[in-house]
Amino acid sequence: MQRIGVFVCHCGTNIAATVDVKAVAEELKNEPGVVFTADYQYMCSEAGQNLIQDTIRNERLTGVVVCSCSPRMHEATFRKAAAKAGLNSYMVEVANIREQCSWIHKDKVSGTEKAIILARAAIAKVQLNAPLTPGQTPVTKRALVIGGGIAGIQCALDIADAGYEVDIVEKKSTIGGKMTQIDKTFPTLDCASCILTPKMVEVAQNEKIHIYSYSEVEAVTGFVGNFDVKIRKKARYVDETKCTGCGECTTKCPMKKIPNEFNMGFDNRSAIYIPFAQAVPKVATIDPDHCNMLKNGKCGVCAKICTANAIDYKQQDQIIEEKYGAIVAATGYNHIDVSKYDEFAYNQSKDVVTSLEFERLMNAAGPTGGHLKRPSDGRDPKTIVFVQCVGSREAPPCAKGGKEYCSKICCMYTAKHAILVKDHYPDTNVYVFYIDVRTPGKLFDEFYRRAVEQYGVHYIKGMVGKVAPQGDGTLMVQASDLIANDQLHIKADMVVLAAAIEPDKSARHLATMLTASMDTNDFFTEAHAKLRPVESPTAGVFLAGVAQGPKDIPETVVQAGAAASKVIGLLSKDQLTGNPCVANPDELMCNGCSSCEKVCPYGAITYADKEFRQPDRTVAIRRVAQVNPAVCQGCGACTVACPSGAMDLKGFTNKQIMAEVDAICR
Amino acid sequence: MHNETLIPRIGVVTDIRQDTPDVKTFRVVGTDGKKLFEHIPGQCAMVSMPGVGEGMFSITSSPTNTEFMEFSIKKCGTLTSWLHSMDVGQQITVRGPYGNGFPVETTFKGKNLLFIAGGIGLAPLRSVINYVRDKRENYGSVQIVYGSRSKDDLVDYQEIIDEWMKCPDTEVNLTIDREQEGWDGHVGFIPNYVKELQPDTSKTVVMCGPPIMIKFTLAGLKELGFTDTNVFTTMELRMKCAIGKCGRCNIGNKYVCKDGPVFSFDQLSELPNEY
Amino acid sequence: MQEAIIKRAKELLADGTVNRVVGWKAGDFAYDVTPAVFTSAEELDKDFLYNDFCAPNLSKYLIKESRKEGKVLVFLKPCDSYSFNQLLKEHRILRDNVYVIAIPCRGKVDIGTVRDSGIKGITDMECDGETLTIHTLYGDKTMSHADSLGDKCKTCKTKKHAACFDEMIGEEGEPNNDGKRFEMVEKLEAMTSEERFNFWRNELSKCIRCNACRNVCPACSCENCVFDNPASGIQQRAAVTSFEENMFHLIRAFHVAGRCTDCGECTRVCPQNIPLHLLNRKYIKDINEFYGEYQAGENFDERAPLNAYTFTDCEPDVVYKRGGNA
Amino acid sequence: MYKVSADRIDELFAKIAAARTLYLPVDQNDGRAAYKEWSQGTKMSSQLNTVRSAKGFFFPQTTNLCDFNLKDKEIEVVDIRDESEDFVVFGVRACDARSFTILDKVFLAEPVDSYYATRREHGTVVTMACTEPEETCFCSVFGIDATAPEGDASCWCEGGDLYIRANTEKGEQFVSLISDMLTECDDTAVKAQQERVKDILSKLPFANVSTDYFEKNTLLDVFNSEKWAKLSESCLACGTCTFVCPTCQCYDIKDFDTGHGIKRYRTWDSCMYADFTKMAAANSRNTQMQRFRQRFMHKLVYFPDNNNGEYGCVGCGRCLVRCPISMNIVKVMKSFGEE
Amino acid sequence: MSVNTEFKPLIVAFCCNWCSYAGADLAGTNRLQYPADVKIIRVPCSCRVNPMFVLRAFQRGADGVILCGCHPGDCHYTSGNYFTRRRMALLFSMLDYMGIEKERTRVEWVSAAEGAKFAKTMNEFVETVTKLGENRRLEDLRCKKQS
Repeated sequence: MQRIGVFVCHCGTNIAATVDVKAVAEELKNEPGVVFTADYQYMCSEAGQNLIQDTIRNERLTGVVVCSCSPRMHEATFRKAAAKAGLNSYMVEVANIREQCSWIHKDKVSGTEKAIILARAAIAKVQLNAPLTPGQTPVTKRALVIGGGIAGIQCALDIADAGYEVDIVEKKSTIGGKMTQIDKTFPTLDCASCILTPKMVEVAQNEKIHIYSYSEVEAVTGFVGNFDVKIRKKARYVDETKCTGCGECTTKCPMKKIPNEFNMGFDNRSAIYIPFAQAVPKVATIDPDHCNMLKNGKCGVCAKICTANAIDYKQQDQIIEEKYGAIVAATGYNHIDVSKYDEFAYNQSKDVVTSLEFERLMNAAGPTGGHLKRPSDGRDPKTIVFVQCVGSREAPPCAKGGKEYCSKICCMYTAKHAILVKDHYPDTNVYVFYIDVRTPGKLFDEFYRRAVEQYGVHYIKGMVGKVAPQGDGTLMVQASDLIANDQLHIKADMVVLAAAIEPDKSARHLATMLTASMDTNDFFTEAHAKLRPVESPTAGVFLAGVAQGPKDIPETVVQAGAAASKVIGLLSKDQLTGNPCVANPDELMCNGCSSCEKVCPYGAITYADKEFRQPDRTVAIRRVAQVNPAVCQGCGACTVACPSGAMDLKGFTNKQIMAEVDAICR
Repeated sequence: MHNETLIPRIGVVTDIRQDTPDVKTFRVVGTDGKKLFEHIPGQCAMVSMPGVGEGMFSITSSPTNTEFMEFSIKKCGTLTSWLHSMDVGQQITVRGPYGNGFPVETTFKGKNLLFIAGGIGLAPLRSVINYVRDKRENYGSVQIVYGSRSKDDLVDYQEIIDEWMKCPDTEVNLTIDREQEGWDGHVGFIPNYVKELQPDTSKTVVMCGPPIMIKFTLAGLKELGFTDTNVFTTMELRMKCAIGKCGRCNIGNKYVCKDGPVFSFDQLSELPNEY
Repeated sequence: MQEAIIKRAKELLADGTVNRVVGWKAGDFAYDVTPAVFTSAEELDKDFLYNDFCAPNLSKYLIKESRKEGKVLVFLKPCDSYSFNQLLKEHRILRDNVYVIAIPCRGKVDIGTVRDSGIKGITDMECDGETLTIHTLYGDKTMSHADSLGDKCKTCKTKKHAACFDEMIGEEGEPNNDGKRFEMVEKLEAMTSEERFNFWRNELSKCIRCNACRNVCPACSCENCVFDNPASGIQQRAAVTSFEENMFHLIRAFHVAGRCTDCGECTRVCPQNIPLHLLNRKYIKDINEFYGEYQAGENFDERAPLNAYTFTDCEPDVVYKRGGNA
Repeated sequence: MYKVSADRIDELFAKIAAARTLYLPVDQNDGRAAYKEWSQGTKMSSQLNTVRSAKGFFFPQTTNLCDFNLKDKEIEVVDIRDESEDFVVFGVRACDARSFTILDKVFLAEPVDSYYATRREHGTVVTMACTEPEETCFCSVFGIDATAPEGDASCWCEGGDLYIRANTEKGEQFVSLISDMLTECDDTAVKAQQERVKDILSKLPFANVSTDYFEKNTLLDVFNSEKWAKLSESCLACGTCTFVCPTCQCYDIKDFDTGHGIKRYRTWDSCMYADFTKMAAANSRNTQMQRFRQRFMHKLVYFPDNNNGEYGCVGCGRCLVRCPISMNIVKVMKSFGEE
Repeated sequence: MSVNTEFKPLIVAFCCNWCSYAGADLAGTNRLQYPADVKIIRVPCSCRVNPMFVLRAFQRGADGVILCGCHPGDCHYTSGNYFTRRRMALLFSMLDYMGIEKERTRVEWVSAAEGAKFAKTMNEFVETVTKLGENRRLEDLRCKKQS
């Protein structure tokens, strides 16, 4: 039984006009546990707060009910006041008799009656309140950025700039990501490398940043402020600390016929390779699938010629364990595989390319030295057809691997491609087939209009039905023009497919490790679509770049910066103060069925096999749920998912809510 | 209309004494200020707060007290927590008395008595000890061995010092489990202490305490030469109806609430070991 | 079938794969079959039974049995296999300690159904395929096998096992898609609200809260049921009012919603013949209609419908929009 | 002995019901029988027995013992008991009739349970002799004669007539209620029926189940038998057997807070339930084996020990029919008898 | 006592802390009237509402129960109201199936900005329940107010 004090606020006339506050205070004297009631002009005033504090001390109150305005207004005020008088903050409840009573009712009789009932509910709840203390957890002042593309790079730089250590884990042998493969950027047409590579160098030179290239996250445990991460540093058979990146080995390596991924397979690389000249770290990597020495033990050329003595065929994968306070997922994207779209003949003709492939064909550092040639025969294409929305905005069931969403960047990069082609080769006929042209963005629509108006690119609203390779090496494009309501047959030399983009396949596994939620398309879900767009629902996990949803480079950089600022905000704290109203499982009741875990949006619930002393003195091992109070946000979804009622929510327990129901219905 | 034992009477709590950190003693009288009913030492009553629960508790005051009844209650569950949060003046409900009680007018009469209690186990013995004190001439020597975890956990410590120790032909042996500042008495567990004390086997023993204490003390007493017939205990009070009907508290064919709670160990030896 | 099962059980006992067998034990009459644990070939020969009367679902026993020393062999009928898989999914059974043999089922004779048809003093029964011969104190009677089935078998959902077994004896069956499973639910849905209310009041007022439905239910596998737990706030021993009668069955059905495999044991064991499965089936039907076909226990990885959602789920007002009778 | 033509039974019931509330077994919509209050048009069931026993007339599943009103620190105890009306339970079988004498030994023992006692005083039990026993019947094992049921008055249905005999004063009163419909007669027809049925009874599968074991062995021998583990292993710990049992009388006492007062209830409970003996501190019967053993020890050992050898079972066979896993007292008795 | 027998329903409204409770506050701030019969219980999220609470309210004498939460997609906890949506759709359907008037139960999504919607919803709901009259099919007579 508590000793409860009830304080009824007049709020000037805001409450007192419709609620007989004196009658309320008088009536509540009869409630069980109530030892004191009072009414006062303004409870939130200093004098009002003093009244509460004095009464707590004088009447040895164990619980306080304030009948006043909405708890959203002054709950914190009254809780602080109580705490000053030595009463646990969570022993205070507010009955909302202003917003939800006096302001909405005119009749004083019913207003007073309702105020009494609302107060009774609060009293019934306080009867069952227990003191709660927010947990404190320390913060490891180090961040992990997963993915070394432009998102990861920007994010790491910003975090490092604030003075915190950052590690970047990049799966490839160099950071840089997709942007390294891009020629020019829209709508300014400045050179992607020129703006990216200085940032890559900056990362390499920043003392606060450590790059784990050719590495992957192996396991993540822990929670906000205290993640324990295992990173697998894959064997590259080259000692990073010794390799000077001179590239001598790559020229001497006898295995030279390996399709070069960086150039989308348009040329070849050797078994030991550096992806491109500006790679960071600029260190050679041996491709174990093609190296003769690693496969058959024969060769060893690279080791012989390496003056730095950096080659190490015996190198093993290394597991690095590190602690982090925050993690940023910036795992990026890939283009979908378009080979299932038979109608576009991607598998049949080398001259049907994806836009990223086209990007390499246009790039000065690319396989053709920037001179656009047909991949099949090296001739200059005279007619190029661009097909938009290949795999984007598809209607379910998306059997060919397409996506329901808009990939967002294709309209703009296609306009860029069209302009670049027309700019370099003005006599080329360029057609763009589109469903809609979407150009929201600064200078985007102007850019698109330039393509149409200035460069004379043929934009045709319509669908390409079929691309048929012809005997003469051309491609017959059959399409419909929806505006002219016409069937078109275009004899093209090249067809460029704007393939949809999708999250990197590694993201799904990573999300599981991070207990971060994903949508049905495997994009990471944000904590709140509008208000918390760079945070994952899992505390301490942040999102940057296309991993969260399709976006272009500036948007990615914006989000990376935003994620960085969130990380900095987190790392700047020495201690994290939790919300004490968290889920609280009763181990004795728990079945370990995993229902709660399934509905927890934060990954706050884990399971442990625990020993229980049975009543017959034997010991039984049972799987039971455990809630990490630092991660739980207190929504209560788990409490209802739990069939045995083992899971309860502190501050809003089953019994408390039922007591409120009972009091209201009494 | 028949009298109905299941319908309780109202008791008023007139005094609350904090005995140990988790034991309080409640003084209860009827609404008319008089004792609710008469009882035999060792008998129990069902104490309840409607809506909270009902539980069986030993009446720890002696029947010789003509003014009130007392219950010493350890805080261990919902009801007891509630009772511990009461203020003086609170009403509760009481029904009883239930159980057989100690054979104070038959078997015990004229005997030398040895009381052994551990922790809250003193509560049911307090009634019989005080009864014997008040009718001192009817009984032989009295020896009380009482132990607890610590000095603070000794129930009725003040009464023991002020009254029991001063009583003629009464020996009080106190012990606590571990050394403690401000304690210059015996330290050690009850079973060992009893063996050290070497009580005379002619004594009739009344024992109450946690099962583990009972088990080892009984073994010790037997080593010393005591027989089951001369050792009595009072069983844990795990009943609901208290009138031998609800089917809960039986040990074999005996109902603790009706046939007990006081049993001699020779009676228990014929019953299943289900307690 | 019984011979093959016993033979295989003996082999697995003999080669040490398992150290005991959970199966059905013969009773005094043909019909009073008791689930039992067998530990030797002799016991199997003496008492093991598998016939048209072995209705009890053995899967729930494995919660305890799989936590004992050594591996246990269990025989699962198609419908039991879903319960088993669901329990696995909820981590209630330790799979490594169980050896599962799937066995076929053609529907079990329900003694309640036979008795309720007015046949008294049943001392023995035998079934040759389609006809059940019933020996009674008052002469022999016959009944068709189909008529003698319990509710759970008359509307059997499938004769195909969930993929959870180590081996199979006999032929795998097929799912039953005759649509009859939801006939009674549909009939109730077509009634007026008041008729439904009266139907359920009439049924649930018979409840004696013996907990047979709960205790036999493989989905009701809680360590401590909310109705037994004073801390739950809804502890209830016996229903005093009609509300309490409703409350128990409503909450029980809700707690097993999306987890109930429709094994029908609740109705089979109800001493008062309350068609409890109609509550569970209503949830199954609603889940199928609202969120897509779902069979609890069928797919090990699939999320239970109440632990999942889609952005486009129907709103709760589907209940009013669906119309129906007021 | 009196008789009345069975054709006039509706008239007879109407007559009884005019004077007393009349309960009798009635077929429900699912074909199973339950005791219901008679009203015009109610037909008596032809089933051998009801699913639930008749004990609920005297020991209902829930009883409101008393109410409490709380205000501040004060408690008001409200005795809500009232003098119940007279009623007749018609068509009780011999087994259930015997169960009342067993329950009497519990509830009428000091201190008398006034709720039960009042109901007993106001209830008249009119029994009906069995003619078509079921295979699950074994009342004869406990010395019950199904052809000569006890009760305040006994009835036989034979050859289109209903024969009635009063056994007690209450039975006489009952007969006097309907005396104008009755004609006095001899017991020839009844005797013939009894002979016929006794023959059937003697051939019942369980007619010769033996209780010897429990008479020849001590309480501790039975208690400590290793058989309990095997017998109890498949028990679901439900309360079906206890709740259909005419002699099970375990109960629980629980308070219900209505929001404006506390109602205290006594409800049926089952010793088979896992939490039956669970208390704040401990549980004396922790395993299902212990609880299973308790139920059968109580019926076959403890109760007879305390009641001059009378068993706490009447052989009605309800638990045999209703147990979800077909474990029952006969299997227990036979298992012990096997030695 | 007055002899006015006009039926005043008792409505229990569970409101999530982030959207609907704030929406209710906004209704108050804007002085939008709705009957005093509605009594609000604050919960962190609509997904905290256990079917037990809904039934409890009916047992204790409520004539209608309404849950309010953030609009789907706007849940403060990202997914809570999606679970609520499924749970309550099934629960209400079951109540309907058992012959409990379905109009006594309702779920409504009310954002923090929708004070007007909150008031409108409550006015409608009170009207609907008033028309239905007293809850008789899911009541516990013991808990009825003694008058």
